[in-house]
Amino acid sequence: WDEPTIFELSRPGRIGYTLPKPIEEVEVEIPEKLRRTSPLKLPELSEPEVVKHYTRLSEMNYGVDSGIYPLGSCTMKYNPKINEEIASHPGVAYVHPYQDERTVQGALRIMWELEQWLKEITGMDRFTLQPAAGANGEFTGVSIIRAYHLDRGEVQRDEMLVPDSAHGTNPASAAMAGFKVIEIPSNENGTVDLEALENAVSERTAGLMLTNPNTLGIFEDEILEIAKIVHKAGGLLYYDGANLNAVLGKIRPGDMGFDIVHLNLHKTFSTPHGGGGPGSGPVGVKDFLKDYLPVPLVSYDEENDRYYLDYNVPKSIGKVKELYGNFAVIVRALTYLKIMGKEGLREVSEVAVLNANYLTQKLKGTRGYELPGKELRKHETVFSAEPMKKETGVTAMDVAKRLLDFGMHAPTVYFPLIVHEALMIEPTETVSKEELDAYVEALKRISEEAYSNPEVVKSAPHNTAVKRVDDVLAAKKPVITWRMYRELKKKGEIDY
Amino acid sequence: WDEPTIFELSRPGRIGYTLPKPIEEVEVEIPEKLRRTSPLKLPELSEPEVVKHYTRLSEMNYGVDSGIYPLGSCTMKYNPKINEEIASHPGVAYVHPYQDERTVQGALRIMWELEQWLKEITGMDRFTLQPAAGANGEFTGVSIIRAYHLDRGEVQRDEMLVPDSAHGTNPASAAMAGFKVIEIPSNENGTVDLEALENAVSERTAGLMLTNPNTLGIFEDEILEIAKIVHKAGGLLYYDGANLNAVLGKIRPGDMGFDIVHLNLHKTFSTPHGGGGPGSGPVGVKDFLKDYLPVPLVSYDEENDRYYLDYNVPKSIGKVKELYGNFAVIVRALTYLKIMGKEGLREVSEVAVLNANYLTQKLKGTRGYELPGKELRKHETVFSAEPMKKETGVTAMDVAKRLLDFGMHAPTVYFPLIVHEALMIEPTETVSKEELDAYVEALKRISEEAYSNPEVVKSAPHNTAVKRVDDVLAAKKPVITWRMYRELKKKGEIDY
Amino acid sequence: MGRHYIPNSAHKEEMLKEIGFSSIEDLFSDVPKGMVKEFDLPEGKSEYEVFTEMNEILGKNKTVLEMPSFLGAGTYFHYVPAHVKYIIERSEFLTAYTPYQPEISQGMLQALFEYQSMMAELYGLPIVNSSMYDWGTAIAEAALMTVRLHRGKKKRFLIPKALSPEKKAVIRTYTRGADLEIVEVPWDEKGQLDLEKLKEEVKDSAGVYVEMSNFFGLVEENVREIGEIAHEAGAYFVVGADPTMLGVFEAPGELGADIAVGEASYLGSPMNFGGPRAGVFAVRNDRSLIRQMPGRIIGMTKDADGKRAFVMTLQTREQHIRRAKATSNICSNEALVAVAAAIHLATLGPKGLAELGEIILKNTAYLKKRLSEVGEVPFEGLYFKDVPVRFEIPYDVIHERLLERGIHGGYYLGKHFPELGETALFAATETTRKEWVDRLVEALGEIISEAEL
Amino acid sequence: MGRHYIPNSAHKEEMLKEIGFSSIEDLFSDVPKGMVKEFDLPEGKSEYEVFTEMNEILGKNKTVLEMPSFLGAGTYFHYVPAHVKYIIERSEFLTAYTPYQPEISQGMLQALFEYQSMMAELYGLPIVNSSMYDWGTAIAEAALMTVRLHRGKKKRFLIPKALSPEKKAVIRTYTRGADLEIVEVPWDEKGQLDLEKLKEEVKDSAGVYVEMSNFFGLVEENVREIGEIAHEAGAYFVVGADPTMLGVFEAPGELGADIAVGEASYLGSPMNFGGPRAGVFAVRNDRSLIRQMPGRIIGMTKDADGKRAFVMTLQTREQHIRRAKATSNICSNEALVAVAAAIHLATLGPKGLAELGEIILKNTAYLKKRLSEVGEVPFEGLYFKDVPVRFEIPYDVIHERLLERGIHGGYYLGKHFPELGETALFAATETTRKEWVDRLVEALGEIISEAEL
Repeated sequence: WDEPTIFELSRPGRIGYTLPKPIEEVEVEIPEKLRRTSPLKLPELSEPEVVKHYTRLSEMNYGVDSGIYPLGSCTMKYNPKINEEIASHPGVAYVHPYQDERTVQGALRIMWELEQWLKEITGMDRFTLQPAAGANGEFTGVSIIRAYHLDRGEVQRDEMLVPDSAHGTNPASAAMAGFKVIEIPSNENGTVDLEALENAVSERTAGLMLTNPNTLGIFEDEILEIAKIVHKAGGLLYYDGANLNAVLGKIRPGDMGFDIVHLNLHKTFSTPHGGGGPGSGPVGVKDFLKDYLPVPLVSYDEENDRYYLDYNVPKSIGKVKELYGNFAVIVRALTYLKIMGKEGLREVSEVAVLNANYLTQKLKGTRGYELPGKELRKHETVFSAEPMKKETGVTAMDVAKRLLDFGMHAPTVYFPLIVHEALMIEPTETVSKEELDAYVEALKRISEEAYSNPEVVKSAPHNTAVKRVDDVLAAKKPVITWRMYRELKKKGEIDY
Repeated sequence: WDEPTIFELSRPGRIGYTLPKPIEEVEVEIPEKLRRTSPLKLPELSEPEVVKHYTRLSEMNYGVDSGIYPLGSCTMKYNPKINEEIASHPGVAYVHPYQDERTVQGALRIMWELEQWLKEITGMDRFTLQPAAGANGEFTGVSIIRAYHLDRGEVQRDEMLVPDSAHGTNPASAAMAGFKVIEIPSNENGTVDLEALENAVSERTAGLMLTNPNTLGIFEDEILEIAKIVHKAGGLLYYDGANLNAVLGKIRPGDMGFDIVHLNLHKTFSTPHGGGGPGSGPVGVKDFLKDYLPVPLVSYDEENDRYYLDYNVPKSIGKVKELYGNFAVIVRALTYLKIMGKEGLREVSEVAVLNANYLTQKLKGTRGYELPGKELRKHETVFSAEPMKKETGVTAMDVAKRLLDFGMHAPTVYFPLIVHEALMIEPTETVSKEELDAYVEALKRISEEAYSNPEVVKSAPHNTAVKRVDDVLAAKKPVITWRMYRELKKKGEIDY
Repeated sequence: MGRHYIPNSAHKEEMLKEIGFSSIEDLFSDVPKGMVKEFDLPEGKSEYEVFTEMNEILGKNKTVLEMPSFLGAGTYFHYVPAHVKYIIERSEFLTAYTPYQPEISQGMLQALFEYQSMMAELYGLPIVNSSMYDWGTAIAEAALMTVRLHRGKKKRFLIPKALSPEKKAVIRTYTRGADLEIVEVPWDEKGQLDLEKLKEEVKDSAGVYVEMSNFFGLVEENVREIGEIAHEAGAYFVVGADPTMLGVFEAPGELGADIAVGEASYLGSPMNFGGPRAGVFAVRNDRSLIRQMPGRIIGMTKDADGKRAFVMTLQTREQHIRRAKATSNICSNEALVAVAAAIHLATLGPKGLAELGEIILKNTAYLKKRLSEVGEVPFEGLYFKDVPVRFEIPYDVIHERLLERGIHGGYYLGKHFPELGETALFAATETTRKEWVDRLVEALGEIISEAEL
Repeated sequence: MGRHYIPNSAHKEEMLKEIGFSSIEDLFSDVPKGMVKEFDLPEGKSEYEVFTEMNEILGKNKTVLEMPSFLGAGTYFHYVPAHVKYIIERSEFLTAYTPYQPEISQGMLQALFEYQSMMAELYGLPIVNSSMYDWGTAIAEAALMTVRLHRGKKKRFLIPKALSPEKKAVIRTYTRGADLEIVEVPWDEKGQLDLEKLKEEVKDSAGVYVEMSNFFGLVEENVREIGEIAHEAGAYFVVGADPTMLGVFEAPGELGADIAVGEASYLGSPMNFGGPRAGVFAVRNDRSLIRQMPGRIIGMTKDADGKRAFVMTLQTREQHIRRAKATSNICSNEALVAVAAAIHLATLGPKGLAELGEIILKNTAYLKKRLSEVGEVPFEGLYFKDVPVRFEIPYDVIHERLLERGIHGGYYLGKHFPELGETALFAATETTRKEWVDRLVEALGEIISEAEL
């Protein structure tokens, strides 16, 4: 259905709020030049109307509880409800970050405990939980690399190596930290081309950012060689933890040779994605880098059984975000870890990998889809719809849109960039065999449609709240706010 | 969409639970004759599947947050979310009813405070919060009437008077308490026929159960005469509080002459209806009846500032439910009352009545609908679709079903029984003018359809998850459980 | 205050004008003069103020999370998985009412149908309604039903003496209008229902009620035999069972029950200081029983397209149709509590329910073993959840001393069962922790030796 | 443990077989030998055990509901209406990700569009993104943006000295890679930004940043003048504003801001020990600014049927397309926090937001008045939320003594602003209660006289 904007639902005079009275009814004079005179066209509604509006909006949105959500590289696993229950404890919500440490021992302990888990899971020696998201973590990591080299006087190390299959955030983060980004090509297996890497490293190399398994879902089996090459050249090895779900509880980045790791609590550790955030991107480092971490760290004084905020980080890069991190997300992740335990975590990666390979094998050979690179996948798989496009004109985007008609979320499309017409599918461990079978069925049916009746795919979706959305128009004629909409509409510049 | 039953989603071996280990791994021997041997075909699912299933089911259900829900006599008002937040406090959920009074002072105070509010709102002198629902409250009330008369030796008072417009629970409750039910007809205004009442009362009269305003939404303007007649005959006057929303904060049943009142916290006091319950049906009485109330009452020892469970109720009827009532519902109602306060409650009834009259006047005169009884309504209104049925064959049920197609909940239909083809509409105070206008618009459009294209109405609904449901078949061939379904299906006795 | 819930507060004048009224008071012109009055009630407050006020009041309750508690006696601290709460808080379930319009209520109807189906599996009887208020009212309604089944010619209903005083009180109040004679059958020296007494009393009874574990926590060994005695005497056999035991114990239907009742809120709902709860009510698939059954029943049927659909059914038994002749006056029931129970059962599955039963049995056994060190358990036998313990010193002294130590002891039995002396019921469930029990026993040891000095 | 979240745990053999593998280890055959290892981690626990364990740990936090607290300094105890929390817990919002597929994400897209629209109203600038991590990173991104707008030719960015140390630290870390020079402009004797110094420093600056109320809670009187100075020098003007003041204070856009930033989580989100939060980021409707803007932006457009629809737009600025040349690396943002802010704003409306601002001003004034009785407020002027108070005795002593009395005092300024001496920031919001302030002042009086003895 159509839900009007909240501005259209507004009626002058309606009230949705209650507020306590001020302590004292004094006149407080606002200097005339600062007093608000410009219009403030906020909507006016009663609480029942606000609730109905957002309830209806929510029903026009697809979440993990709605069905399979195999968005590649996003690890859209089920978010246990116990996480939410614990995160709604007053000891989370009603605690001020500047409270005396003696009054927040619970909060500090939670952060400290989470760090212990993450250290063992990654093979790192110290963690900051400050970064708000994966990219914020990457920036933290590369900033540490920069600080490390500068500290050692190696000012010339201004190149960051990034494979061409990397997440877009990797080069963007490196650039933000002041690095020149050098792209390393992949070989025909879909993994890092060792020769190209050998050629790329030099005394200017600051480090290599790598995801393992990579964005094709393929394990970099030459990882130890890669590490050797980079380390030998004096660079550091950075692990993008977006794909950790593939090796969780089985293999540690630290054992692969990585020096720095960022994790995504909202991916691997089951905290909800919130429609785009909040996430949390803790960064772990090997011992020799721990003096560069952001402040404060959380430390434990065993003698006095006391947790404290530790600002004693001599070469700290400073802060990448205000305060200590997305605490409410941290609480959820720790809850999850305690329930899962050692065996549970290993079960996660094993079944995540099983599910991805099951899907790969079941779909493989279907007309129009091609499987680039090595066949054995980890937690995700990437197909190319290039043959389909060539033969029928149906693109990866069309396939994605048609999937929506079957009540399923689309895969990530057009990523990784090295695969044409990429369909990047990450089922995660929390979907069932029947859901996988149904997904494969749908993709096969779409293939049949593409070759028999391509129009039905090209014009998809048909069964959704809105038909295919015109994003070209959106960029050509930006309408970013309700006020802009009304103005443009009045001027006749838009016809919707 | 169609959601399979949870039994169909079951797959052997799946697990959705975690349980703590037993304290000690001892063998506990269950006597062979008591050990379970019969099959226990419960579904086997993982937690994500359970959550998806019930999330999808919920999306196939219409609630107060989905849109207008003007079910007559049910007071489907908005349920403030603060009620839910308070009710989820650990001090509600994790408290055992037999705890030492000193450890449940908060719970007892809440019950006591609610009683004080209800006393002032109704003009009664003492309340029990024990009844679990309106009908349970009615049974409590009529049991008190019975006990009162017996106590006074008036064993012959075995007749309970009930107007023909009464809720079905009134006669049913009276019968359960051992009364003979005498029906009092309504006059052409839709109110109690005084002459008939005069003729009905006698030394056998135990009391009169009355709703005011009545189920037509019409205020019994002769209520003081009614009270006089009943009291003079030695009967008691019982107030069915289902319609209290019409007079809340303005008029007190006690001032109308009632001796006993039951309230519906889930109607008037904004606690959610839960798809059919839990509700809460407190019963209040005038001073002379308080010794008959169920045990325990909640009393306050001012001297020691202590709330306690009071079992000292000399002539108590006993218990109508285990323990003390639906405490979690009570908490919600008190939260609501504290926010609303005196003026807020009055605003409720004033706007509820305004909304009902607005709708009445806007709809009045529409072809096919007739307004029986007096025009001035209180919180609800009843139209008859009798002309429409006669002229087009479209029934009240058809109108109700067609409303569903417009995304609106239907009114109560075929009640009160004294109105043919009744459409009983109670908008409540929490809907907006635009929602009322849209509802009237929809009813007018249906009228047009009935006279131009009746089939579209008769075959409604068209846009719902399922088409019109065959309730005749359901009663003829009852299928009450999944096991029955499978058995009947196997035998070929059902074809769906 | 309050206007934030009332959109048209802002439009009263406009709306009145539109329908030809000049003031709100005009809408109340039919009310007798002087009846409208100013109420003596507090002013409204902001949500924040009420939030803090209610939090402070509720903070005065001491919860079983803060204080080890051994209370049971019909209310138990079970753990409710978070997703159960999460789902029943979804407004589509929470804020709906009775599914009078099945076409837009398939979610609630199907959820209740699934509840009925799962309870039918547990209790071994195929016809289950969609809930009564609680176990106690379910027994009371069953008693009334057995009398109706005998067309009122038998007005005697047997219950165990070792039954919850709460339930007894409810049964008595509910059956007074129908003039039932409620007879209590005593326990024998083993704490089991006295079969000889039962045989003496059963004549002319409309029904016999027994629970699979009695109020003292003792598993009733002769349920099947009791049913046979009832049936031989022409009485209906009503069996009560805690659903958490039915993963390991035989279904009431298999033990001969015509009607089975129980407490659904033990699954999926917290204690809530005693409410809401939900009564299970199940009967044999027999037209005569179904016709006399109280409560709402959901049935499967098909829609106009022949597609499977759900709907309330067999409504001709109910008050809104049959009025004074209805099988019960029940209207609002405990649907949401029933759905919570269903979600919990779907989560447990057969294996989980059996495991839960076993854990409770084992924890109860541990509690019994440890408590036997400091008091006397009056009856031998298998216990489920509750265990009675008799002390040599007054229990109120023990209770006080335990409370001082931050432990909440058991439920004192002496008031309702004076023949048991200074006995209290202590309870265990899957939530009971070893350290709690050990602390309790240690404290009891100290208290008893102090008293003996 | 864990299997309850993993349906196919029960079907591993079957699935492996179906795809021609013989064991799970086969799926990891490409992993170098010896790399798979046994982890040194605890065993999994049941949900109930973790529930009690986490409750116990969190119970060690003392909340501002239990203890009057006067902490502010960038984090404030505002009340979040219950319905805001309720809605953002709906799984359709909570568990979705970035709306890459607009056709099944219209709910989140529209909610974010509405967020942008409301923030545009508040800040008086028409282009708003759908959130940054927090206010601090929003300033840092704004600084980087002003440099990009100058094509890197100006690498100087001015910030007030009276700015939150948290924000300063974030700005410095964020801008180090781009080699920005961050210059702090001091306050004058009135506590206001020193305009003379500003004029001295502004030359060659890419941008100037100021907040409408500074770190000490002082309302900045010369925002418009500061903007003029910046613009005259060819610098972009970046204005920070607490959204809760914008119902009564002029919109940054009207005061000359090219870019405005703020903290969205002050509306609709609790403090959460500091996170999550959400940064507001708004700019003028100018193609050059829009092109350089960081973050996700939601736009309105139409669908294939010509119907209004929402979609992520202007993505060519973003990392997943432009990679190393993107305007920012941000990917996951704080969408849900933004939606919470939108719901809260929709609830407040223009009248509520103004009322909120007034209440805070009045409560701050009361706090200031009372604190002036026991200490010295170093600057005259209008305060919003925070008030600095200087004491004659060391603040750590005061802090200790207050804590002993169950009161949490203010934020000590001496560490980062030693020139202010023994000064602490005390804060008020709409949640501040009179009795708290009175208790605080009474306690301070006692502590000071004790110390003087």
